Amino acid sequence: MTVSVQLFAGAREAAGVDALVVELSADATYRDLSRAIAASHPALERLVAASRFAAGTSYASAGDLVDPSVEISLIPPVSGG
Amino acid sequence: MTVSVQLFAGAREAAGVDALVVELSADATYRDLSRAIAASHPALERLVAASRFAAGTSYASAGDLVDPSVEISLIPPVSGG
Amino acid sequence: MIEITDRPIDAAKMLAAAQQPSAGAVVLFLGITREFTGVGDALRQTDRLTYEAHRPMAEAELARLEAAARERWPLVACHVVHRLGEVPLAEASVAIVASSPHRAGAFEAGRWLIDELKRSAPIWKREHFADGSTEWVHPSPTTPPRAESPAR
Amino acid sequence: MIEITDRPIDAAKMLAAAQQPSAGAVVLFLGITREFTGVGDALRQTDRLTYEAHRPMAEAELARLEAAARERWPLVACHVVHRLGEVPLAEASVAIVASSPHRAGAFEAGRWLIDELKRSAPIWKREHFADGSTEWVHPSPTTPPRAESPAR
Repeated sequence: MTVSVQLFAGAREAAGVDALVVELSADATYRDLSRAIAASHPALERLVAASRFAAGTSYASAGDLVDPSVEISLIPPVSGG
Repeated sequence: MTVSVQLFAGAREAAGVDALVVELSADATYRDLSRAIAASHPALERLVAASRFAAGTSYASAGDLVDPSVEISLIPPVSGG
Repeated sequence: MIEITDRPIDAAKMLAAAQQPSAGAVVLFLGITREFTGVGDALRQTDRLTYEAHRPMAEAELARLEAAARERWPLVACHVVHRLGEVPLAEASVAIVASSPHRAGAFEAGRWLIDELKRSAPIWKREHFADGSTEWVHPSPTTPPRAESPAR
Repeated sequence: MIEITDRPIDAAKMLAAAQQPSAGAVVLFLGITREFTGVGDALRQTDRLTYEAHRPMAEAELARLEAAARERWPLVACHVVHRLGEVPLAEASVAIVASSPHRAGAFEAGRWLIDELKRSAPIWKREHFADGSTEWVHPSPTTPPRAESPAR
């Protein structure tokens, strides 16, 4: 499947784009997605390893299956407040 | 010695006066003052037992000698805030 | 800075004064007049509170608390104000603002200052209940130190 | 109530709204832009901060935090606001107000809300230093959960 991943903050800056398009197997988890991004975008490798993913408006767990029907976002370590 | 004791809040209300005049021996402590007030003003007996004294603008300890040259106040349990 | 005042407390002004660029966190506490105290059959409705103080001693005591808080936490602003006289429902009888580089200091100092003020400042509250009765509040010495007084 | 806004936060208005007669205590927290971070040779001067969020997710996350705080403490008012975009020195990027019958609830809820917001809300800060350089702040995962981020 093809998934689009929204980027924010330092991840967007490092990648130079607002979103990534990643090709994954149908049973891929967010852990697989993380590895795929690190492999295809070396500039994001360190930040992706420290990041979480969101599916829609909730955090996803690393072991969850990636659902391409919801908006997927890469959430690098947060610094609000 | 003769000391004047300022009253506040429920103590003033119970006594019906703004200040008490108490006769004490020259080496009296605040503990003695407390007992003298309880004996001479039964309406204050319970509240005085729960109160502290102030000498000027600081709390006095029960064992301190009463100094008639500073203003003495009876400080019933406080409820500011 | 400390203040005992007979007028309404301007909390917005205190807050603005505490927002200094050397601070990263501001905590403001207000103690306000609560309408209902107690529960069940003991529920009582308050119409207003009045406060009285041993004024020079209360000023000295609040200044001591400010100095102690500034020793303990790296505070930028520290302002403690207590109002005397009549305090209507929902209005503030006390306001404390503390600002510090990090939030822990501002929170801890604010909490410590109100706890200590309630323990030591020679200030007394009189309840004016909706039924017309009044009552000076003198918490029993058996009350645990951290327990809340009836109207806070 | 929660809000993500692009405009300055009106803390005085939030404070006034939290002063309800069923409350006895109000705690307001402001996180403001601090001018200097670090110490010694690592001291850096900030000119301003800018904030960015995953906006719908940040709104959802703040709403979850408000609901969780209301379950845990008997809050009267609970209002969490985060500002996005440019936040000049000494202005608030975040404001949290909690009011409750007793002060313990208001203090604890206020502290818990800012701690959790900093842990989970998808919001990012970008430092704009006085020397013209900029830097997105992504705290290292080795940072202990309660440690302070560089600019707070």
